Amino acid sequence: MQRLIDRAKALLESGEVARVLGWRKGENVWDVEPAFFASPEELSDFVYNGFCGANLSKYMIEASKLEGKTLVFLKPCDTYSFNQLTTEHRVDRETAYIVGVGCKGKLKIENIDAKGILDVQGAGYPDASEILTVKTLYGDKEVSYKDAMLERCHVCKGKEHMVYDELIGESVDTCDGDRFAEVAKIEAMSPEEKFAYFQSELSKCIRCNACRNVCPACSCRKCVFDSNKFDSAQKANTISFEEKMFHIIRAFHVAGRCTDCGECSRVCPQGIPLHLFNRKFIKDIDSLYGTWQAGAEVDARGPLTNFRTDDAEPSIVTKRG
Amino acid sequence: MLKIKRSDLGTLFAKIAENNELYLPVKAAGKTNFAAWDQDADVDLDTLKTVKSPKDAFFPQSEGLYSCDREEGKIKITAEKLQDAPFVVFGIRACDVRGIAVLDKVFLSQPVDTYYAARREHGIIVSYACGAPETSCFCKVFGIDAAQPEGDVVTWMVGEDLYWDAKTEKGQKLTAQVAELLTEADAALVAAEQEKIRSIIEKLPNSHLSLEGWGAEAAKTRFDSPIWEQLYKPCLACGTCTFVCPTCQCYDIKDYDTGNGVKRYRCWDSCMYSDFTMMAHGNNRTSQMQRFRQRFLHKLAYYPANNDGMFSCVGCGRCVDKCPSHLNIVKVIKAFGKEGK
Amino acid sequence: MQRIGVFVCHCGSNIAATVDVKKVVEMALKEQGVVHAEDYPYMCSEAGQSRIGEAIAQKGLTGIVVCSCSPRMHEATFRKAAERYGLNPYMVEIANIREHCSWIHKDMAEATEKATILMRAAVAKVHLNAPLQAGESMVTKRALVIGGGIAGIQTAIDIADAGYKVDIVEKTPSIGGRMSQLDKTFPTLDCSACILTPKMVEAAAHENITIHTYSEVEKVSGFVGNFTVDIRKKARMVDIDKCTGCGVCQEKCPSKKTPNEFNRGLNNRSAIYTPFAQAIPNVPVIDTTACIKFKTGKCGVCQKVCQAGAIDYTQQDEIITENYGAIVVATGFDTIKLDKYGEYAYGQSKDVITSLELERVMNAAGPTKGHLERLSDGKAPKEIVFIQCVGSRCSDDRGKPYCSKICCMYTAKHAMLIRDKYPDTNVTVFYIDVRTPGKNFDEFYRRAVEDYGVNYIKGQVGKVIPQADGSLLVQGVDLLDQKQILKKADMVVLATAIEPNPDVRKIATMLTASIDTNNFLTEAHPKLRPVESPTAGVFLSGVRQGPKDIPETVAQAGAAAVKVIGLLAKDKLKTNPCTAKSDELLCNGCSQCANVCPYGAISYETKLINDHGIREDRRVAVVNSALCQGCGACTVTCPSGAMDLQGFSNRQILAEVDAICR
Amino acid sequence: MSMNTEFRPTIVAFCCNWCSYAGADLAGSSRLAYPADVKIIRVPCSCRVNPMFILRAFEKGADGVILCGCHPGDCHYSTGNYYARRRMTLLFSMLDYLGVENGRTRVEWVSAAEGVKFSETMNSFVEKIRSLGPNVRLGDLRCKD
Repeated sequence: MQRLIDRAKALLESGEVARVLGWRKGENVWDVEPAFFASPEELSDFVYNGFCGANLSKYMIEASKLEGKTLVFLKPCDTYSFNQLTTEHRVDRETAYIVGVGCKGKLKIENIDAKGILDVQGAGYPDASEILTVKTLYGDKEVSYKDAMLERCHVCKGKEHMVYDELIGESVDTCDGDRFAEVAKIEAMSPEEKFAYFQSELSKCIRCNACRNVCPACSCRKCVFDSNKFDSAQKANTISFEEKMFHIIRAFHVAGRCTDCGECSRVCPQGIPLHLFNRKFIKDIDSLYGTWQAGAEVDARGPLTNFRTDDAEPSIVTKRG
Repeated sequence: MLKIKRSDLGTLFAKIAENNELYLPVKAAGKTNFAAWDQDADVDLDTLKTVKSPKDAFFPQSEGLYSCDREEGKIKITAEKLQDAPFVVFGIRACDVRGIAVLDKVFLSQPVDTYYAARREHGIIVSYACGAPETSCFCKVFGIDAAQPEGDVVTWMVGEDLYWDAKTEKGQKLTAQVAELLTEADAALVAAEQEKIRSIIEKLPNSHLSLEGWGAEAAKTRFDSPIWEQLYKPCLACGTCTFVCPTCQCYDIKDYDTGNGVKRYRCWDSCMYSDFTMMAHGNNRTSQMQRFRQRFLHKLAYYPANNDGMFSCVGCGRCVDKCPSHLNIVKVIKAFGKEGK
Repeated sequence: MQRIGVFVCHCGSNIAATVDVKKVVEMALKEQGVVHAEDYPYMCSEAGQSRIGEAIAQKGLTGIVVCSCSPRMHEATFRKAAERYGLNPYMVEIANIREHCSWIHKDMAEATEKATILMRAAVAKVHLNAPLQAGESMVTKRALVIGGGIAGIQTAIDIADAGYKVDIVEKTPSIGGRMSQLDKTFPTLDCSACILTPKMVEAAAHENITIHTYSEVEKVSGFVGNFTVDIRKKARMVDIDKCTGCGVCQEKCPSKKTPNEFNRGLNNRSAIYTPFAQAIPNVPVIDTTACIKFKTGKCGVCQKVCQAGAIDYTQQDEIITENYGAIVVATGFDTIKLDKYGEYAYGQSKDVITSLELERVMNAAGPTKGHLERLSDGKAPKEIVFIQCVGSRCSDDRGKPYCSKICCMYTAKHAMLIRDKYPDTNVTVFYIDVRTPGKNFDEFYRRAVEDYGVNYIKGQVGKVIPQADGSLLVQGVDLLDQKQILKKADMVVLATAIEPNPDVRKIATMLTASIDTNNFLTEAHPKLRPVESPTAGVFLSGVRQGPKDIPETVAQAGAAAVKVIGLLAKDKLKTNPCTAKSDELLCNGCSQCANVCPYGAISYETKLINDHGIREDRRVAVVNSALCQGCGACTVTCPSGAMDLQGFSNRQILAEVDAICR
Repeated sequence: MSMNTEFRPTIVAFCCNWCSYAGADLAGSSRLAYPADVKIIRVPCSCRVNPMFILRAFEKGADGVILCGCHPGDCHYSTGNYYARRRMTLLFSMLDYLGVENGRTRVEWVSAAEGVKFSETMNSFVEKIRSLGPNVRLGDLRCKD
């Protein structure tokens, strides 16, 4: 972490960058927040630890409009989002100085099943330990780092940065799951089971739009669900159809653009596994149109703005059963 | 003081439901929220905080107001039926009970919101003391005692018994309906439990947050502070904080075209949204900083200014837990505290 | 709020016999905004149309719904009628209650109910219609033909004859193209040069034609009627005005080791060269990669020997910019590379050649002065094997999936010519199928077999093995006799597949003309608009569009010319107003819409936008309404709904959906 | 054959102007009957159909939605139906994933010359929807009273 701060200080002091986009210490080890640092002094609040799950790419949309370069710290998975935003002209590569940071898997405080947590020891970077010691109001507890990780880290795309100016820090492979296992499990259900499953998950939705607003692919200046263009403006659900409509359309709009960064599921206050929508499209795209990873390269033409003359017919959905 | 065995709660709920609609914390798809009780409901009294506050019971996220239908070339307006049957909300925590008091000041003052008033009139609050407060709790800051909530009936879980204490006439009526299931109990055990709760609350990291400088005057002294510009930056402009908040009360009124007519409904709105208070000429708050500031000054300055110094934050800590960017009112209060302004 | 009039047509009894038109009128009057409804026996008649006029005048209608036959039939009629009576033509919608209702349903109640719903959907749509104005754009009366082969030459001559200026841009030093490399043409066996050269001369001499040889299109912008094109005129190093074409420089040039492209590399040429004797212009160019003067600075022989003083080593590439109303792409073809076909020993043996190389061998101006001889030892071949479909009709990725179309015929031609000139030389042809559709084509092929004794074997060749004695062992199968064939040959000729010139992608991208999986340019419609590209103002001529022979090429060249003339004959173009339009306030500038636009109609601008008080520079999509054809692909790609299609807007279609489902 | 003679479904058919709408016209002029449950909306091209339109139809009470366009390779705009094909494949797959009966949506390529195919397609689609019964999983209850 000190290396990150030192490098950021050096670049700020040399004037090469005008500001630093990173993470700021919170009240506790887990409530770190994305933050801009304008001076070397402010960097004393900089933090990089296991709770820095937030993908900073989307903040670069606004940062790209500012004078001077912004130093942005991106984890390997965040770089896909950055590339996708570059492809869509939403961020300007020239205005970013990208420091690729190592990643040993990111934690979700909710996954640490303990009451009254005061501190989580062992979540630091680069010295993340395999066992976290959780200090709580009601006594100490040990939790394995892996068990406390975000879902996305178990199916990590790999620890290689797709875009960077320099790299700092080591990464550890955290992938120990099949990315499409959950989707395949649902696909194997009967229509009734599928419907019941999604109905129960989506009925929790409070339409807070956290999933949309955190999503680097949902970068619309004005979402169709906030505009009158389709008579589709919706603020809150009145019945379950609207949640379904919202989540289907949202997933469709990001299909082929979603990098599977997992931010939607990370931020959902109701713990809805929103990534299951996006990953369903990714799985379909991979199997029907060839493996595709949004953001792997800049200016690649996404699968929904492309075609082959011998693409599968929509009836494949019925045939697949 | 009365009590009932924890294992008999199912019977109690069934008994309550005989005469009342019953809402209580129910776990579904892994999360606990207030929901209507039925035999199959997975009642969860252990989770301290439901994701959404129980304000839904009195001020639903969406509710119909009236509908307009075309009939023989004329428009027929049918108002939505007001709540006219008793209902019980069981298991509301002390902070959330205070949250309802905050809403009362808004919706029950003139002009009275009839939809809300009808629900308040028919709703019975059974509050539930907090056995194990969480790190994010800071209700003490607002003078709330998690060990002794307000409410029509107050309950405590001590060991394997639920203690029951009716406080109001409504509460006594409800108690009478279920009296056969309750037995007399020793209040001393409750007092001991309260001591335990209060001692934990003393140890909570945010229990001694200073509110100095907040209140009506903050609207003037802190409106133009440069701190806002620093604070708001991580805000995603989602509505999570407002929708989990027990006191946020802003709503939008919308029409739904059914094809045969229009159903007018209202739904929660969030001051975090870019189209909040959007008018024909545009928006009076054009930046996220302004919207962000609005939310906190409303809780900590405007509301107290209009309500005898009462804050419209109750320290439930839901926003502390749920903000995707880990922004929250505690950080805001502390940021100004640090500056000593 | 619209004031809508609904007109229900009886269509004699076509509609009225099944649909209760009075009931539809009655239901229409209950619809919001409908202030007038009536039925009439024939709405399309003069009298019917005047009913619309009357209602517009008396009731102040702002929108019209005609419940009648298909809009494909009479939408234009009713739009014109509305315009005649002072209403914007795009305020008219048709409810198709004949083809989609009365003609397919028998039950009157059911048909009437459906007709009512279709009427409602049209009324709901009209509520959201907005007056649209067809735009106008000027037409630059000059055409560009890219490619100076027979296709390009013919197109240019036809356009020029109609009185319009045409420029030909040809990449090589001379016009003439592939046809100039051919010896004889099928099925008449007349000399290729003899029929091509007059065309070349005609084009060069035509007052309306300007020829830019040794030039390439660098950049294209604009749209139908208004293209702006940058042309790079490569430095020839020879002053085209001074040169007399005497040829002395080429004789004296000491650098003579460059493979001669015109002869397919079968012999060499000098560094200063004209590709062939009849070249137009007959002005050489200096190949600076081969020229000693350019490589070492020492030489300058050509300059010394040039009496006219035409050699100018200081020439630079020049970019000229011209405006055109129409562009014809006629960039032709080449044979495919054979590096994936090692089994035929092409490249291993000099005596395995492609058919196009054979053309040069047999041509009097070719490397062997027209004598059929082996390139390895100069001996006359006694056994020649032709292998058909080399890279054509190929199922793997070594070759092309399509039939190159011309090979069967030119092979018959070659076989016949060889047998005619060298009767003691045996000719064997291995083929998959012999395809000879075309006037006098099959007769021609049969003459080769019957009169000239060419030995056709149905079967494929597996391998050609060069032997130590210099001969070639051909291993093949005879499918009809079900036997293996081992044949010793002195020469093997490969009927190599043809493909569009490899610069295809560059040009297609510049023109935003789409290309298919085989790199042929796509037609606007494969059957009904075969010489037009989907990009308005871009036309196709020759093999660039698909494999074809000379007569077909010339016919298509003429057809393309007619389309160009039809376009240039107009002073102004009316543009379809049902085009896409982007809402600047909602646009993200993400470029996804441009990816799916088949017409290249969407570009991006950075603009100062005032979004409800927020002023900032934003990259936003701009639709060129002259290019947009209104398909709507962009509207669905746009996640924010910024892109919408006028006349078929999101809200209009949703209103129809709502009306049908309610 | 029909299992549910009482049930009259609402079916929305989006037809591209150049092929399928003309195919429907031909079905009409050839007097090739199909049930009146089918209501056609004309769009310039199959690529104009937004998934939102389809969900909206279901929301407002449609029981089936079918999209007809030119055969792949024959699109009037050359490539529109290729994009539509990908979009609809993914959308239909998603609806299937959410437990919506996958027979409720269909894409069929119908040329201007295929009046018979148009009529047969509509007959079979209506039959399918009738066998599935009313759409309850994707409708908005507010529209049903």
